Amino acid sequence: GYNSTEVCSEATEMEYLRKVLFEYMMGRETKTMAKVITSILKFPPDQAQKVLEKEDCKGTPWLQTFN
Amino acid sequence: GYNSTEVCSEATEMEYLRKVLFEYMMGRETKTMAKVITSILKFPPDQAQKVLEKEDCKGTPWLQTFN
Amino acid sequence: LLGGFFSSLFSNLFGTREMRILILGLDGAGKTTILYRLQVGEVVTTIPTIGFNVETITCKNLKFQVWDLGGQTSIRPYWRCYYSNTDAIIYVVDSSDRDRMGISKSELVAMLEEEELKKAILVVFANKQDMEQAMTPTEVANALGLPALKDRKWQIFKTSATKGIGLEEAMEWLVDSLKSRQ
Amino acid sequence: LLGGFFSSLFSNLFGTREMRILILGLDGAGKTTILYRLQVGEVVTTIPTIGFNVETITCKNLKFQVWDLGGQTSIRPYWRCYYSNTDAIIYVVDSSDRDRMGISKSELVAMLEEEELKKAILVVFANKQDMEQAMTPTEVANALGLPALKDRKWQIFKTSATKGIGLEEAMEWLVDSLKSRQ
Ligand SMILES: Nc1nc2c(ncn2[C@@H]2O[C@H](COP(=O)(O)OP(=O)(O)OP(=O)(O)O)[C@@H](O)[C@H]2O)c(=O)[nH]1
Ligand SMILES: Nc1nc2c(ncn2[C@@H]2O[C@H](COP(=O)(O)OP(=O)(O)OP(=O)(O)O)[C@@H](O)[C@H]2O)c(=O)[nH]1
Ligand SMILES: [Mg+2]
Ligand SMILES: [Mg+2]
Repeated sequence: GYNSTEVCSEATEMEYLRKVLFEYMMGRETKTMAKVITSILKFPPDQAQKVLEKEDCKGTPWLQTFN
Repeated sequence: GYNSTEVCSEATEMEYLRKVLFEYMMGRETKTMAKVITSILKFPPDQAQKVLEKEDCKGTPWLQTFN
Repeated sequence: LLGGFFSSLFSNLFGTREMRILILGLDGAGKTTILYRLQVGEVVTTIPTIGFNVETITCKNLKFQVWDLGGQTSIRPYWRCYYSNTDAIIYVVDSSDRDRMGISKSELVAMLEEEELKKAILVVFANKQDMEQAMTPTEVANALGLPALKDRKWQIFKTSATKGIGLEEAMEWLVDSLKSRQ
Repeated sequence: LLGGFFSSLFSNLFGTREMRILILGLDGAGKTTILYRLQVGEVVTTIPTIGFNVETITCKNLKFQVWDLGGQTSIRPYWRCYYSNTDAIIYVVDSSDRDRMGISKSELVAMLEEEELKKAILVVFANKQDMEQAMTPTEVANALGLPALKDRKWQIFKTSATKGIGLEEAMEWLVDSLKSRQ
């Protein structure tokens, strides 16, 4: 059966973080993943900005695809 | 004054994760940081291995230094 | 002519830019079911999405990168991290879930206020039309406040992801709207 | 000769490999104080390290990458993530903290059992010797079980990071040991 009740939203967030981080570390859609990661972990604004600027320099987004 | 009492070890781990992740995302000592991240977040062994293998392929460790 | 030459050279070298579509909506609305129904034409067994699924779907010669984001309360705040460069939003509603129609509306309204989605086309799927207690598309549209939307190209379709009703029609409208906008 | 030429070319191009040193020990032992005393020769004001500090230190013409890892209970389990390629461990003990000498010993023992640290040289800093109730280096060595260590090059020094006592002597021993092993 399908159960969408949220037993523990903290556990959900952890699982979410793990999933997104894995994709990031595998080099997939890193810009988007970086946004999610810095949001979930509440990076201070200056650090989040540095991380995202760094992503912008990685370049060649058209060579970075899923699957 | 210096207070080494651990008020909340979960908060400490979070802060630790944030620090290590920031260094990782800035591209510093990524292999070591990846080990810490996958440990803290308890990545499943197969995912942790994939991430670390990926790090091994990034190459040129002598060009990756701190500061 | 030369411009045409260069743009076709460019698209040959790198492929034309894939359109980016987000499938959003509350948990259990049917987003993941819809994604895979669109991609493989089958009803797959789903579990709640903690994270996202992303698939490439080709429809009428257009290539889409389609993101299905988990809709549970605790991870909904992160939808906004995915908004950049989005061409269209498929907003999925469980038409039989009358109790949460208000929550679904507030999430939609908050989303549409975002600068990054200003130009995104909106398609609402009034899903689970096979259920007896389902609200009609018109009722859903009113509950979501769609008629009051300004500066937004939108349309609502009645769908049943499990029975395979309405999805093609909705996608056709979406593709045509995207093409006519290019 | 040619080998010498190439190795010096190599070290010119890329620099010789920095030695990697970890400073470990319980929280509050004085690790961060020691790191910066070694690097800038001054006593800095510290806060508990949630994470790490890493600095490059040059000593007798050898270059070290020195890692000072936070020692609080909840982050101690992650020390092991840093062990790979480590040439030496500086293990810092608060000699006046008699209550936690047992915990300090178990952490040390667990650490020395790790395969990756098999060849690492061990220097123990019996720190805070300026405190009245401080245990002597011999007492600390016994409490940590150092005399029973097998297949390990180790030495203990009495230090006071704040007063600047003993650090130079300890580092000289360490550098000489590392050099003689190369
Ligand atoms: N009756 C009926 N059930 C449907 C329909 N579409 C989806 N479902 C069922 O609704 C449940 C939830 O579907 P999912 O696709 O997993 O929902 P979701 O929107 O992806 O949910 P989250 O991943 O939690 O955000 C599943 O049991 C589906 O089989 C439909 O049109 N009619
Ligand atoms: N009296 C005395 N105090 C010292 C000495 N060395 C360090 N301290 C003090 O001990 C306290 C803790 O020092 P730190 O260097 O922050 O300790 P640490 O080992 O880095 O602690 P964590 O980062 O929590 O692992 C500070 O107040 C230092 O000033 C010493 O030799 N004598
Ligand atoms: Mg889903
Ligand atoms: Mg410290």
